Parts: sequence; structure tokens; C-alpha cells
Amino acid sequence: MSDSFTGYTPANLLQLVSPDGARVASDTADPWLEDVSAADLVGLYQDMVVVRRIDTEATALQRQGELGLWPPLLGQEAAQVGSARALRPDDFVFTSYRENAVAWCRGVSLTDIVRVWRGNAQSGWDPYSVGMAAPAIIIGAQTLHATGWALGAKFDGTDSVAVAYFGDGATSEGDVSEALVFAASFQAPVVFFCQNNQWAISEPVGLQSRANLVDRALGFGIPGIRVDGNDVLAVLAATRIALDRARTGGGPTFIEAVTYRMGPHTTADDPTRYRPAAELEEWKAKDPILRVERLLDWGGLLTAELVAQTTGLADAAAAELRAGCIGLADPEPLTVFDHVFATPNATLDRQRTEYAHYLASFETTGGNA
Amino acid sequence: MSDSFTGYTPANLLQLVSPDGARVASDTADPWLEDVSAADLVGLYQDMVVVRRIDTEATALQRQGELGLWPPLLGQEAAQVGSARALRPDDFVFTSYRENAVAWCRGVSLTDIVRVWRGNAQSGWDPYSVGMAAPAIIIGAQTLHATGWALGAKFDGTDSVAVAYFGDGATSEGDVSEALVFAASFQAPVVFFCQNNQWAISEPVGLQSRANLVDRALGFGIPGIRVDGNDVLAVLAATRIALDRARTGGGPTFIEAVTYRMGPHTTADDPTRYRPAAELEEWKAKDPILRVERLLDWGGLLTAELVAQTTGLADAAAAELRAGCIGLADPEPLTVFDHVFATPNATLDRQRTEYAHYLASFETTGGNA
Amino acid sequence: MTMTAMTRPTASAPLGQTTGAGGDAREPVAAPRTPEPLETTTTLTMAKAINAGLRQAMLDDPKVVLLGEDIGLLGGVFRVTQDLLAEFGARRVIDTPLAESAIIGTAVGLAYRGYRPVCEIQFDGFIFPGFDQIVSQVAKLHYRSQGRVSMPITIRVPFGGGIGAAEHHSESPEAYFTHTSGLRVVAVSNPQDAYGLIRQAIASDDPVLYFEPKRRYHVKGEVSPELGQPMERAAIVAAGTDVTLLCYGALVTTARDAALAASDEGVSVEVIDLRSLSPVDYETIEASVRKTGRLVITHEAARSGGLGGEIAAVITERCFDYLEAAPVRVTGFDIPYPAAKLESHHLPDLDRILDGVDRALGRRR
Amino acid sequence: MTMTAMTRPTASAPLGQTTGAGGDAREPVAAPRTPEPLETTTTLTMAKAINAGLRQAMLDDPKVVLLGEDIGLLGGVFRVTQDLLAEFGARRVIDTPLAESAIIGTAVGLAYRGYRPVCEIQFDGFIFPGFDQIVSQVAKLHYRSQGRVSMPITIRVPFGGGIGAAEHHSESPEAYFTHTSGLRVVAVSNPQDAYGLIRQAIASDDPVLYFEPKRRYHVKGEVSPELGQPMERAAIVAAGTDVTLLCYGALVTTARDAALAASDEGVSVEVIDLRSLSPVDYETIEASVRKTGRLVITHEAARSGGLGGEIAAVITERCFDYLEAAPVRVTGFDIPYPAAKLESHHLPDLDRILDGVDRALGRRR
Ligand SMILES: Cc1ncc(C[n+]2csc(CCOP(=O)(O)OP(=O)(O)O)c2C)c(N)n1
Ligand SMILES: Cc1ncc(C[n+]2csc(CCOP(=O)(O)OP(=O)(O)O)c2C)c(N)n1
Ligand SMILES: [Mg+2]
Ligand SMILES: [Mg+2]
Repeated sequence: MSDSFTGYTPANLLQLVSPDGARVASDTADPWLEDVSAADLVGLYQDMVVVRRIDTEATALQRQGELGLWPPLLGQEAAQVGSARALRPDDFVFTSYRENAVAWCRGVSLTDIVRVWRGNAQSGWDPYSVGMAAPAIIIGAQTLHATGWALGAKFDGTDSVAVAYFGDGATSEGDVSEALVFAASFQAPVVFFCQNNQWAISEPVGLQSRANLVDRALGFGIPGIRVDGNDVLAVLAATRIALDRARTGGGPTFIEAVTYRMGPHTTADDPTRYRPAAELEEWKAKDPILRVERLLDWGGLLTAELVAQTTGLADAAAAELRAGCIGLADPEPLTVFDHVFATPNATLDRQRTEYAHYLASFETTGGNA
Repeated sequence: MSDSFTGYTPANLLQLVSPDGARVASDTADPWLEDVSAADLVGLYQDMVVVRRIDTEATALQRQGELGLWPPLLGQEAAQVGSARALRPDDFVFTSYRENAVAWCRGVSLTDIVRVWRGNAQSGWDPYSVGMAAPAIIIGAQTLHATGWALGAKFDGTDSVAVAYFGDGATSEGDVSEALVFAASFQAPVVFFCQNNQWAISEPVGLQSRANLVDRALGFGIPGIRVDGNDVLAVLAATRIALDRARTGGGPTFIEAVTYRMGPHTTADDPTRYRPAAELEEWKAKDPILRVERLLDWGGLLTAELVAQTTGLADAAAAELRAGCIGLADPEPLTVFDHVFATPNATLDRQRTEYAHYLASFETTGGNA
Repeated sequence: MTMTAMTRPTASAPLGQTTGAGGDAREPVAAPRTPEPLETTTTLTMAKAINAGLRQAMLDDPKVVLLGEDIGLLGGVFRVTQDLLAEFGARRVIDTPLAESAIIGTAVGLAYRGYRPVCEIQFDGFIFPGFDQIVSQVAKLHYRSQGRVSMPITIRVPFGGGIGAAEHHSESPEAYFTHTSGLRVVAVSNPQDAYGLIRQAIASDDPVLYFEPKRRYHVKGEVSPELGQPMERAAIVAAGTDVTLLCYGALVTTARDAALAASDEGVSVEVIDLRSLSPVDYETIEASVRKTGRLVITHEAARSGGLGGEIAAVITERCFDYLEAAPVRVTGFDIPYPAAKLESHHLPDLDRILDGVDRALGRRR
Repeated sequence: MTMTAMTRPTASAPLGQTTGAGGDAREPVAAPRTPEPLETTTTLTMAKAINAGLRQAMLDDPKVVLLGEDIGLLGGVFRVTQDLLAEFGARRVIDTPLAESAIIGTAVGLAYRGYRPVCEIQFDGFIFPGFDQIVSQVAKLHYRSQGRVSMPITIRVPFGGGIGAAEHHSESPEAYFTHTSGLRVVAVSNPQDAYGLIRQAIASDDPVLYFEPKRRYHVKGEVSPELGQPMERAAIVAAGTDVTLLCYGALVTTARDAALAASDEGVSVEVIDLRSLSPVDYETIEASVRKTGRLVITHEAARSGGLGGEIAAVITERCFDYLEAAPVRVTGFDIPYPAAKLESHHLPDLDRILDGVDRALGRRR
């Protein structure tokens, strides 16, 4: 069951940059990167630095009480940036809650990214203007949505592709398996992008599966690529391979991006309760940003100027995020009734009227009774 | 991903008797049949003939209005008899609706088998006295129950095994995939016995999966065996291999028994609407009973005496089934309230009392108003 | 003699796997019949009326696609989608793999992409594997996305008992959905409404659960090619002055029969077919109850937590001073759906409804 | 310069996969604390009280096993199962893969084998993927098997809002279960009941949905090592004569506060904590309503189809002549649970409950 298209067995990992920054040759993957210029690589690097800075800032905002919760992506920058930067605007992305770097790459505004976590709304952005659905918190549910969207894109005769992002834990949910069944059966142009960050809250991936996650897809008749998720170039190449297959009628691909959640599950979590400290140390050596820096350095691109410019970009993003977050106005009470339905609904309209009446009674009488 | 334990690749089929009745040697499987005597083979043959006769009789009873519905197993006799005869009494079987031959082998009375289809009860037998659960009509649900039971058997320190029977269509349900996840993770002593009879009502197996179904399990880290489901010896051997693995701490096995539903989905179905006639003809040549007969004949065992004796057994079973079916007394009205709860329930008890009162009013007044 | 001794060498013949991948039309085994035209008023069974409504919706809007198990060549186990595959092809009449969560979840994705999916759930009891996608996605996505994403999904569910079926094949799960904010729920009772409401449901920008009373599939009626009354309005199917009797789905026929029987005894029963179970058309019910002062509600679903209690509560809130007796419920019991031979003791029938009318009139306790 | 030009040969280092198979205990990262003993009356938070009840049930019966996501080393996201892994080991405190249908379905199999599984659903909104197994298997198997198979399964569900959480983390799905025949449903409101009822739920031979009001997890109270009142009885938590106020879960505290506030205005409110949502203890409610003639019911769940309507209907049926006004409902609206900054406008609070009391008294409309 080797993936004949890419020419390596799924148990092996596609890696194009080793942890020490060395570029690893790959006959099958390298052709997919031929157009990637030094400027492009710098762009990927800057994306990664910026999203890490956003992550830090959002975590700080949570600590300061400005956000209710934040799910950090620390450690997963390469997996998210490398895949999202492979996409076209007309592709459509269906994610879970942790894909803030994907949102960044899709052009979601920073304020829209934090809107949910400040508690102002259940979702932040217009899915159609950025090609990214409202995030799904019910684990795995979005993989079916991506499959359905892909089916529609195929019916429409386009070569747009749907990408479903989900975690290692999600692979245990029935919905994800059903999505693989449907995608295979209909040869839907969808990419299943699994960030195997080794943990689902406190549960290690070994509890979810004894086989590599990429093997899961093969059993459903879907080709897989197991990629070093901390290697932004390998992720970019793998995603391009999968997208191309989808665009050219080759159907779905499953990508297992092997990465690591370096932070807590969310700001509400304390990983020291369940995670051996040594494991984190081991993975710090494989830090995705460190790796791009080493690669850039090896190519003579990591100049002091670049570093300063990048820090500037990151600081600007952090400032924008903070200002946008704090500047968010509280929603108006009666908006609680908005958008339940697209068409009028007598029962709900009556509840709204009653509640408006009730609220108004405070204004006139200054309180109850 | 070959199954190193049995020594053949899952894409290949384990076959020990060819359609023309020839015994095919297998280094890996033959040792599992060393104790199978001629008498045992005759026993398997007689089981198969009897269950086919039961099937015919039940279909006739349905046509005559004595049963509401009947799901024939025609064509699947070897898959069910071969697997069920490999079990021990302390094993526990979780099935769907079509496993009437399994029920027969577990010792379920013929009357209990038809009780459900006559509409007298939602299930027929005491699961604990025969080691077979109430059938699950919700497709795939029972695979999780088998996994849970197996986990309990493991906790209890026994070497009893749970067997889940399900169809090719069922493999698409999320529950079946989740069962594979749990069984693999906990190394539960469970055998997933999939009867791939090529059809799920009107849908061919190719709609459910582009890969062989046995590959599904491999992707979850569960070893698989693809067996000729119309070859009773191969099914027996495969099931013994899987059971032994489970008993000795080796965890779950997935068996794909490749067979064919020669009849309609149920007596309510008309397969001519969706199934090419030629396909049925092709499979008739692989008829599981024909095959055992040829094997017996080749060994000189298919005497006229044996045939007559077997027909006698089958006729007796059919007569017993018919008598048992027709003899079933209608349930008492108020039993509709029985066994909703194991403990008293005030709301329900009140409804029962009211309804008893209501029914009694007819007896006294001779009708309403 | 052991079996291994019987070995005779021969080539192992691998069995073929039936092909037939999703999305690729299989050849019809029998020639499809010409689809029912519906240009003038025609007599149709309810199943055929829904079929005609589906067909019209598909002709009207190329974004309407059907998804479900066995809906293609077989035309559904109740033949409601019969011949539509032949007319519209496998990209619009999609036989799906056997997985309800995926049927609904895929429809969500199709809706994201601008489609109007119509999902068929084969039987009432099989909707539960898809429950999460309905409750957490279909019902909530318009709200969650602040109105940016629409979910014009119709979910067709044959429901109810009375056909002597096996377990999970006779259930009435509507109250789970009427308690779910963001869903519309309708139940049809006759061919004309079945036709009009399936078209209205598909045209609705909100998700609609569309319940089909399976024991009435073969009842015939006149069907005109009109949309009829708006989906959310109840219909007074028999006028009366003494008692208001609410019903929906299969029990509408039973309720009308009960009203006839009652009239023989001089009791005038106003029968209202709810049609829309969410939202309920309280305006129509209130007007009736203000007139009659007495309310009976009947449904097959279990009493506790059923729609009857909700309506009783609302009408008590809104018409307390008009009610001369407490609203009466004539419903299924709080039991799992029983075996076929016992179902007549669970399902409300004419006598039980008349008994309810009597109780509402204070004639019995 | 293209990236391929930057190639420098080196060995590809495959990344390791973290191990940790199910059923094999991982080493605790921090030393477990000594479990709370409960031999005499002690002050505990509700979370700790449930923990103590679970522990006692596990000590009493070796067939009690816990299953859920993150319940082992982490002790659950609310720490309700804290330290139980260390005390009872990985065969009795089972961290499961991330799949709710499998958690429930595996419990069904364990029950078949004679176990008493206690499942933890991490948050209310995550129960729906397991809905089918609950409704079609857990609830029905005793009936389907004609009483031969018991399903002594307890399903723990942290429920309700008020904690400023993200979507799907604040829901009140209890009415889906109170409409499901074959299930018992309880909701606890204080540490003592939490302790007694978890033990009773686990000891019950029927399946029990056990709802834990997550915003009260950290509220402390005295807990004695007793089982307390039977699970199916309601509790009068404040005696009164003018209005009966029904509540459960987190709103019991709010209702008591409202009763206090009302008493300042001379209105005497009898507050009843339902405890059991199915079956409802109508005897206690009826006695109260016969006395007060007025009924207010409050819950966080959406109004339509919520438990309040059912109780209003039953009480209207049984106490029609005693009621001086229609029962009043003070509930969440018929909306998906809103964003955190809006939840105070959805959840009943002291003022809205007082408003409801006023309406029941005919003081406002
Ligand atoms: C259906 C469902 N069950 C449980 C949860 C609670 N939960 C939130 S995140 C999470 C772990 C997810 O792990 P993984 O899929 O690996 O994604 P990661 O958090 O690592 O990005 C769990 C159990 C949920 N959101 N939805
Ligand atoms: C959850 C659920 N969905 C749909 C059905 C309706 N249904 C009954 S049998 C069947 C086909 C099952 O096919 P398969 O698993 O291959 O078993 P077989 O009938 O071939 O033995 C379907 C769709 C059901 N019983 N349960
Ligand atoms: Mg993870
Ligand atoms: Mg089949």
C-alpha cells in the first residue's frame, strides 16, 4: 500500500528540511517547489513569525481578562502556514478552533479572529469573502462539510478544492471516517489535512490509534502522505501534490502532518498534569520556526535586516490584534434573537417582542417590581 | 500491510475449497482444521442445509401472512455456519437481523427466531442462555456493543471472545469505525465478522468502498483476513485463527467473508429493480452448499443415505418452525408497558393504570360512548 | 479422515467485487417509467405527490439535489424518488453510502456551496446517527455564522407506526426537532399538502424537517400543481364548535373520522391539521379554542415531552380564561415503540380520541 | 535562487509518535493527592462531592467502571474524576479515544457483560454524537430484550451556561432525554444531592442521565455520607404559600434568591428543586400547587419543547380547578445558545424569575 504517486511508503515521513536546517532532496516532492523563490521562503518565514506573535499576544490578552479563552497553535506554524499558502482563493477551508494561522493566511482580519474568543459572536468572519467556513468545535464534524462542498465544486465543473483541517484526536470520531467513505466513493476533490500534534487535550495519539494515522485513509482507498509537519516546505509540497490530484480529478488525499502542540490545549489547560516535561524538550529541538531560520541562514538569507523587519511585522500585528480586540463593542441585547432563521418565525418573534418589552420596563421603572 | 500471522496478503482470498469442490491446500490455514473429522464436515453440511430450509420455510410463512417480514440468508450459509461453529458457548455474539444461521448454531429455538418477525416481541431469546445478544437493526451499532463486552471479558480475566456480525453496508457507519478505534486501542478480544454479501439493499459494495473492506481494518491497526465466505472450511479456519488471537491476548481481528446475498434484501424487496440477472447466475455457481456437497462427494461421503437423512432433518426443522410460528399466542395488551424500566416509574405506572381502566370500560359498557 | 487429507491442488479463484462507485450512474435494470406530469389537478397517492413535488423543485432549481440510501435505481424503499434518477441523473439523485451523519454533513457542505440538498432518511428510527449534524450544524449554522451562511436543507423522514414493522421503523421523533432552535418542522397528512409543502420546504432558506406519515403513503387524493397554504399555517379540516381537536400526520384521518363519529352523538368537533409543528400556528388554534373552550391534542409520539404538552402549555398561557377544561392529550405511551402485535395498543385510534373528546367535555375522567 | 537549489544532503529523521495505548496506565506526572475520605459530614465543592460519590460507588461495587475523554491523568476537564485513576487503575478509570458514540456503545457492551459503566460526556453539546446509542440502545434494550438485559449505565453530563464559554459548551439538552422512554434523568443542584444522587444513579438498574450544573461545580456545601432522599423525589427547598416555583440544576440557587427577594415584598414563594426530571415527582408539585394555585417553572433550555411545557401541561391536567392563573415559564429563548457576551440575555436570572412570579400573581402581563 505505498503511495505510488509520490513514491514513498506512508510509514516514512516526507521531510525536505531537517531539524538542523539542511535541505533534504526528494525526487518526488522537489518538482512541486520549483517555483518557490527566496522571497517566497521569506514570506513563509514571516507568516510563521507573525502567527506565533499573534498567538503570544492572544494568550496575553486572555491572561489579562480581555479574551475568555485562547487555543494556542504554538509549534504548529509550519503545518498551518505551509498548507494554507498552497491554496487558491477559490478553494474553501473547513477548520476546527486551532487554525488561526490558516485564518491569517486566508486573509481573515485579526479582529475577526479574536471576536469569538472575546465572546462577542459565535464566529468572526464572512466565510465567503475569505473562503473559510465558520470553525467547528464539534470535533470532526467539518470533515463532512468539506466533503459536501467538494462534491458541489465537482458538480459545478470547477477545479476548486475543499480542505478539511482536523486533529489527531478527531480521527476517532465516526464523522471523520464517514467523510473518508463519502470522499472516496464520490472521488470528491477534498484534502484531509490532519495535524497530528500528538495530543488531544490530555490524551496521547497512541490512545487514538496504534497505526500511523495516514494508514487510516489508505484503508478507505484514499492515498495518503505522511509529512513532517514542522517542515514548512515539506508541508507546502505535500499540500500542492494533494491539491493537484484533487483539481485534476484524482479525488481525495489524506495528509498526516506530524507536528507537536508545544503549548497547552487552551489557556484553560495545564499540560504539566499529564505531559512529561522531557517530551516537550525533545520537540523544542524540532521547532518549525527555528528550522526555517536555519534554512534561511544556510542560504545566507537570515540577515539582521530581515530579522528586524520581521519583528516589526509581528509587533504591528500584535498591536493591531490588541487594539481590535479591546475595541470590540459589546453586542446589543436584542441581537441575541438575530439570524436564528432566515425567514420570519412567529414563535421567536413573539419572544423577542416580549423580551424587548421586559428590557424596556427597566428603563422606564428603573428596575423590577 | 500483509497479515504476517496468516501469511497471505489481504487482497487475496483465503479459499480452502474451490467452487468445484476441490480442497485447496494452505500452509497457514490447514493446521487450524486438523481436528475437523468427516463427521464434523457432515455436521457443517447438515447445518447449512437445515438453515437454508428454515429460510425457505420462513419465506413461505411470510408469503402466507404468518410472518410480517423475513430477511433471507440464502447464499450466506457457509459464512454464518462456518464462523458460528468455531465459537465456544462462553463467547458472545452481537448480530444484525440476517444472522439466523448463527442463531441456529447458538442453539436459539426456531420459535424464538421467528418471534420478532411475527411481530410478537422485539427480540426472541434470552441472550445469556445462548450467548447471543438481541439483534441490532440500527446498522453497525452492535459492533460497539461487542467491543464493550470484549473489554469486560478481558477485565474479567477470561478468554471469552465477542464476535460482531455486520454487513458490507455497515462498514460505512461511523459506529463501525469507532468500534475499530476502540477495539484496537484497548486490544479488545473481539472478532469483527463482516459478511460482504455485495449488496446493502440496492447499493453495491463498490458504493461503500473502493478498497477491499478488509483493508479498512488494517488502517486502524487491526489485522484482517479476507476469506471466501462461500467456503465453509475457509470461514471456519479464519474464525478459529481470529478467535485464537483474541483468546491469547492478541486483540481484535477483522474478517471479510466474501459472499453473496442470493435472495432479496427482505421479503419486502424486489432485487430485479436494481440487480443484473447475470450477476446472480454467476454467484449461483459458487453456491456454498453445492460446494460442500462436491467436497463430500469427492471424499465419497455424499451418500444417498446422507442426503435423505439431511432432508429429513431439514424437513423436521421446517415443520417445527411452522408449528412454533403459528402456535405463538398474541401478547396481552397490557404487556405493552412491561420492561420499559427495571424499577417502578410513577409516570408510566399511571399510564398503565389509565389504559387498563380504559380497556376495562369496553368490557363493562361494550364500547365507547 | 481429516479435512487436510482431502486436499486436491487447484488454483484459488479470487471472487470478484461488485463495482459501482458513487456518482456513476448504474444502468437501470428495468426501463424507467415516464415521470408523472403535474400540469393539472390529478389523483395521486401521497408517495406520488411527494415524487411530483420533488420533480418540480428539481426542474425549477438546478441547485436542488437529492441524497439518501437506495433513492436511485430503487427509487427509495417507499418509491418516493422513483424515476428521478433516470430523469435527472446520478449527480442530482445521489445514492449515498450507508451513513446518516454523512448524509446530513455532506448536505451541510453542499449548502455552503450554494446547493439545496434534500436528504432522505430511510425510516424515522435511523435519523439518530445523524442527530448531531442536524442539531449542532444544520440548525445552528445560520446563527453561528451571523446570517452569512444559509442552510436550505430539507430532511425527509417517513415517520409513525401502524404498518406492522420491526423496531426502529415506526417512531415519531418530531419533538426532538421542535425543541431544537433553528429548525422548521412540518408533517403532511394528504397528497395535496405533501406536494405543496415539499416544494415550500425545498424553497425555504431555513432547514426543514419534513415528516411523511408512512402508513398514508398509498392513500390517494386530488393534487393541483399549486403550492397551497403557506407552510407555517395550520388548516381547519373540519369546522366545529364544541371541542378543538389538534392532529398531524397520519392521525389527521383518524381525527376526522372521530369528528364524524362525534357528530353522530351531537358533539361538534373542530379538527385542525397542524401542518407546521415548528413554529406552531397558534393564531389559528387560539381562535378555535376561544370559540370551543376545549382542546384535545393527539399524536403517536410518547406523551411526556411530546408536542402535545407544549401546545397545551402555550394555549393555557394564552387562553386561560377561555378554557373550560384542561387540554387533553391522546398520545402514544411513554414506552419504546412496541412489537407489531401490540402497536394498536400504543397508537391513538378513533376510540381513544373519542374518549379524549369526552374527557375534554367533562363526560368522563 | 529556487528552493531546490538549496538542497544539502542529510538523513531524513523520522519523527517519533507518542505512545500510550488504551488500558495501559501512564505514569502520573505529578503525585496524586490522597483521595477525599467521606466518613463524616464534610464541606465539599459540588465537583468534589461527585468525586467522593464516584469513589464510594467504585469501592462498593467492583463492576463500576468509568469511561470518558480525559478522565484519567487529567481527572476530567472539571476535575470530577481527579485521583480516581491513581486509586483504581486504568481498568476502572478508562481514558477513551475521542468518540462519544463509542463511549456509550462500549458501555452498552460492558453492561451486557454485567458491568455498571459510568460515562462522562465532556460538555453538554458533545452528547449528540452519542445520541443514537443513547436513544436506540441504552434506553430501549431492557424493553427490546423483554427485561432480560439490564442497562445500569450512568451518563454524566456537565450542563448549562453562565460560564462565558464557547459554543456547544453551555447547552441544556435534558428535554431530549426526558422525551425518551426508558431513561431516567436527574439534575443536581448542591453538593449533598450531587453525592447522594450519583451513588443512587450508579446503583440504579435503569440507565440514568445525570446532569451536573457546571457553573455550580465550585460552590461548597456540607456533605454527609448518606444517600439522601430517593432519586425520584423532588425537594421543597423553601416553603411558601403564594406561588410554587419549580427549578433544577444551576437555577435552584437563583430561584431561592428570587424567593428571598419576593419575601421582602411580602410574596411567599415555595421553591421546589425537581431533582428528578424523568420521572417528575408530580405528587410533590401537585400538593404545592393545590396550596398556592400558581405555578412558575424556570429552566435554561429553550422554551418550546422544554420540560416546563410538559410540567405545565400535566399540572393543568391534574390541578385545573386549583389553578388561579396559567402556569408561567421563565426559560431560555428558542435560540441556539448565544455568544458569551449575550448569555445573560438568554439565561433566566433573578429579575426574570421575579417577573415570572409577578405574572403568575397577575401583577403584570
Ligand atoms: C464531539 C466533541 N467531543 C469532545 C470535544 C472536547 N474537545 C475539544 S478539543 C478536544 C481534543 C481534540 O484533539 P485533536 O483532534 O487532536 O485536536 P487538537 O486540540 O490537538 O488541535 C476535545 C476532546 C469536542 N469539542 N467535541
Ligand atoms: C442506521 C440505519 N440506517 C439505515 C437502515 C436501513 N437498512 C436496513 S438494512 C440496510 C442495508 C444493510 O446492508 P449490509 O450492512 O450490507 O447488510 P445486509 O443487509 O447485506 O446483510 C439498510 C440501509 C438501518 N437499519 N439502520
Ligand atoms: Mg491533537
Ligand atoms: Mg450486505
